[in-house]
Amino acid sequence: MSYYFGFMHRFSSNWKIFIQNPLGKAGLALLSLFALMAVASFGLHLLGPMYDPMTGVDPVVSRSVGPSTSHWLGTDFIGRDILCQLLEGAKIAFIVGLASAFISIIIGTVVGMVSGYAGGIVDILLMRLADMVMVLPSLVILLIIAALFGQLNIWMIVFLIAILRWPAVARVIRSQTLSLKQRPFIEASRVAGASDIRIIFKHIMPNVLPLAFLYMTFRVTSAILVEASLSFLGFGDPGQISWGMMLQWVWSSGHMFQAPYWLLPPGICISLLTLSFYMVGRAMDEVLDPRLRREGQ
Amino acid sequence: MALLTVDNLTVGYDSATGMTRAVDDVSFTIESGTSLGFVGESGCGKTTIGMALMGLLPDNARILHGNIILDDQNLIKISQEDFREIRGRKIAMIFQAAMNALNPVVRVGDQVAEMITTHQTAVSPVEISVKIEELFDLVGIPGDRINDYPHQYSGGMKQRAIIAMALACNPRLIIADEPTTALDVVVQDQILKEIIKIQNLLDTGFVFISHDIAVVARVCEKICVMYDGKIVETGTREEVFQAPVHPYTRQLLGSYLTLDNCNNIKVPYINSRLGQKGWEHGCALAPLCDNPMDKCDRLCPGWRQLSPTHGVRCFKKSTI
Amino acid sequence: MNRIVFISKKAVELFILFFLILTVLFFLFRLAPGDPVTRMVDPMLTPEDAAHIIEQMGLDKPLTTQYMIYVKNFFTGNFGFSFHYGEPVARVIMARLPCTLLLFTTSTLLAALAGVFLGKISAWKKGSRMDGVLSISALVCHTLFVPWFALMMLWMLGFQVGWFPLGGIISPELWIEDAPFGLKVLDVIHHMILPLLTLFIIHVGSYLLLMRSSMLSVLKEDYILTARAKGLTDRVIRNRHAAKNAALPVVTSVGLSLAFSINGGALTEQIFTWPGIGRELIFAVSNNDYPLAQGCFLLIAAVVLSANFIVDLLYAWLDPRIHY
Amino acid sequence: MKKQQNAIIELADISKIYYQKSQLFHTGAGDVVALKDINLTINKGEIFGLVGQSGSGKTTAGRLLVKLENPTRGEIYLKGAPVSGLKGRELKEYRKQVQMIFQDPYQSLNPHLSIAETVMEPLIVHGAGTRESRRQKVLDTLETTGLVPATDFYDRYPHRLSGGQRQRVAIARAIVLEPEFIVADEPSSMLDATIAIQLFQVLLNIRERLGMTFLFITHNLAAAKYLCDRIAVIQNGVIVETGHTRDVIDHPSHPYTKTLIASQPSFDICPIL
Repeated sequence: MSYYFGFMHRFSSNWKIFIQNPLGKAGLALLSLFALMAVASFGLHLLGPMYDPMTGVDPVVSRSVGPSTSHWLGTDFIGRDILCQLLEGAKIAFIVGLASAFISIIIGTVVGMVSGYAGGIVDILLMRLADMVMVLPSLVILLIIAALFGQLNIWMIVFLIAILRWPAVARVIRSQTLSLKQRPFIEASRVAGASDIRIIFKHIMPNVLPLAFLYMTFRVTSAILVEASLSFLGFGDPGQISWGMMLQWVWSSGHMFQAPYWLLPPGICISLLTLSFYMVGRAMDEVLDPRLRREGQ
Repeated sequence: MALLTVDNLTVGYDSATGMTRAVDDVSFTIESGTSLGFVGESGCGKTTIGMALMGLLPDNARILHGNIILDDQNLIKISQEDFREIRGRKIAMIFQAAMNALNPVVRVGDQVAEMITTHQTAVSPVEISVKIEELFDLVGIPGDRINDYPHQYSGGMKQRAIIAMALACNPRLIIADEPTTALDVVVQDQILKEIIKIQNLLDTGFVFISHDIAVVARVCEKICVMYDGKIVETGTREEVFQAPVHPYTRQLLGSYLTLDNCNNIKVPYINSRLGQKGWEHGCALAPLCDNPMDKCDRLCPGWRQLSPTHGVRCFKKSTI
Repeated sequence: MNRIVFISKKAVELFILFFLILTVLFFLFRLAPGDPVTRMVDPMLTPEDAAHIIEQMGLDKPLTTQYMIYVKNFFTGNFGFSFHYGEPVARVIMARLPCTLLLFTTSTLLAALAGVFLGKISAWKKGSRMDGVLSISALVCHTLFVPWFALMMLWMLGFQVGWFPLGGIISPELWIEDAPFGLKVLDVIHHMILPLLTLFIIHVGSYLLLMRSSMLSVLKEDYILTARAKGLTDRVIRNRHAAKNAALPVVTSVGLSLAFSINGGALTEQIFTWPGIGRELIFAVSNNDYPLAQGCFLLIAAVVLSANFIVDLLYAWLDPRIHY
Repeated sequence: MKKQQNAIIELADISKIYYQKSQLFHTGAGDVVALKDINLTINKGEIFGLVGQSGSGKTTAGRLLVKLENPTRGEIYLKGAPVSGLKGRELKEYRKQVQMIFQDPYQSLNPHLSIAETVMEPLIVHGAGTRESRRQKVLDTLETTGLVPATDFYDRYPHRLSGGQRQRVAIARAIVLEPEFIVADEPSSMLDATIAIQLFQVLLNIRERLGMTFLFITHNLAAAKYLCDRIAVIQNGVIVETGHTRDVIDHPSHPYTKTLIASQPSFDICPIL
């Protein structure tokens, strides 16, 4: 219980520094905007079947036209509303980014703590594995898997990205754990008779969690980008509209030089959303104890 | 004319709670060929004085007040570029070797040579290598170690190399900030002997900064005792060590363990309060004083000169 | 002696890693739903040709034998036949490799040099307006969505302004005609500028950010204070004492960020129809040309691993403190 | 001085070698011999000083005693019982009796735990007492180490404390289980002289009140003289001289001890102090 208070105490004082940081403020503002978009996508069915991002075709248009009063951002090549697709895409981006980052952070943190604390052969094996996975280009792997196993659904994609993206986290957490392990307060706890499990979860975890959260923001960014690239190349989940897929439609239907109203919004959204997560991460990075960062490298 | 005169130097740090004074109204002078020691516990502002003299205060620190006059030149008033010219050439600094004070990827000899090439443009490479050999010989590093990297040196040798670097341009003033801290007693003893030898050899002014009064006692003729940014007592070595007036000086001396005094150590009053009191409301040392007066909690004691060289910041008249 | 031990250790590590990747790929191809034979043998072949390939790859033999043949084939450079081209995969990808290496190494080197230089300036002037502009632009570059950005470049500089061709590596008329060599080179450069610029802008940001943070932590080191106390000029402190040390960690991260760069490289090749390995891989995957996909993938893995090896060697050579 | 001649800790022929790793062929060239054939006996109730420079192996000796590391050769006895093979329950039981105070008070407290949690951890780990009794025990222990009033410190976090106060918290954590034997590894080397002397006073008080035995590891001969009943001088992993503190310092026999004594800082103090 008092651990909780300690955490909150630190959290609130860090929050004050964080919110003074212009990067953090701008990033948070942008993030809230995208979150609003994602929430708004749940209300699309209220507008009627014509505004369904996947199946809703405007019978009057049935082709790509520019912005109008009934379609604020215009329509795509079969007459679907671009704004609705954009809102739906925000939802998918958040799901993909957060879910996959969360999984890779959990894997990375556990592997990093175990590897660093256990040392020896466990450490060597886990870190060699991490090295191997780390140098693999995730998009290329996903392409090969998509080729072999056919269309991947969105949860499969989330899971695969997470599986390919934990090593960087594990490395940072491991080096942090290694330096913590040498700290006398861990040794003091061992001398006091504490078990390894207690030391890992009571002493090491609270000290590495801030770093794990920091890395989560970066993982969100890379997950969103990889999913969007995959969709752009036509290997995304065909049942879900994502921003990458919107770009794929612009490109493959040959509208990229004719329909800037269609080309611009999804690209800007992807870039801005990843930018805002990144800005939040950078701001957190500056708030966290600088010593944490140094040892993390 | 003194080599260095510091008048009413006040340095403040910007912090979350406003401006805090690390050095508060400090004045002293140094003649050529003499040495002055600053002694005090961690956080008393002694390192800040050294950095102010070097013009190397961190970005969040500012000189609020005062003058630093070296050879008729007021260092507070000169430009950054002029100050850079002075650093290394007229004022050199000996850092603590336990710090990462040498660049790990540059050979030690090159790091010393750099000092010379920066300040003396008309020297040939041969002259430089001769000069470096002389310097390394002076501080006692074997000549075949000149081209090693710092990680190949022991702690004592790094300290010697740093001293060699400081001497490279024959500076007028050398500031030594905890030069022997973190060295073993035996090595510390060797380094101190080296420094005393150099003091006798050269006509340089020394400013010595240390938390260890025994070190200061060995190398300095004049001593300033500091507490929380202010000098509380200053005098010659004999005055401060033989006839200390300020209760804090007496406490520092009385609690310092040597092999000879283990039986008559005075244990200072244990103060378990959180944080320091500061000088705004009375004497900062009142909570630590074994016999404070009533006014100590209300008024900040002024400076009293007991002799031309001996001064103290305390209300108490008697020495006992 | 130590250096040789270190290098051979790294080389052995590299070899084992590559072997693992090779093995995993083998099992992925056999485990995937569907008949492995149809995946490795072009459905358009005559039965006799098909039987020959099945024989050659041992597809009718037990898994262990297949694996042995697979490994042997790999080391003798036999990657099978591409369905689409009807040519040996090795010949197809070897024709693509120079294009990729040309684009990729040029953009990586340029971006690394510029990024390190700008990162150094940015960290040195921390808090200034220039630092603000540089680091915000670096952030934007780093988080740009590659295909979209490439499309924008194509649309604006290729389509709207018409300064650059819309794709390919060389104009067809120059390729066919026996044009003078110099003209060919100029034409390739003309074709390369857009993809190069795209990759450069995407990568320069991350190198800038890396160098900046590395430099900032070096500037807090005590030996920088020593250098200032020596009265060295700002330029000497910045270049000789800070930047040299700060660039070391950047070197390592070049290797680690290669995976990231390859994703971007493949997408860029795809959009600018640059005839490289990445584009070939995407093409192979889209057209179910499995032998070609496998070949491209293994080549990319080999490139990534050897680049990491080079980075390790470089680091060992640069840092005198390294323990072999 | 009253001396009970019953040994509490014995080191018999202890050696510790750190083998050079990451070599293709083991040549033994890079191996570091931290301790070589150490024999020591520490008696109940005494403060035993282990004096040496950095790198002499004195810290390694302390770490072996609290079983943070294991000796390469030799055996340690606690009250006559060998401790080398202890595992699980027995090791936990051993840790109840042997505790340690670390050198750096800025590193030895977990910044995420309050003072109460830090000091209480040994009690929780060993399942000692009830919730209420533990709280009382922690408060009492904090008072013993001079952190008064203890309630002021109970819920604080280490970052608000000075070095001396942190080190007292570390002492409280070491003595809260009332162990028989405490290894104090240079507890004062990071502290100012006036604070250090107060800390020594705390250690002396604890010995007085709780009858604990200490191994005091230090590089400072004067501090050893002030605190210790007996000392051993260690150089490069070998004990060169051992005996009653006064005998060793007043009549050193080994040349290294003489050098050490000659290099000790000293100054003429005013007669009135």
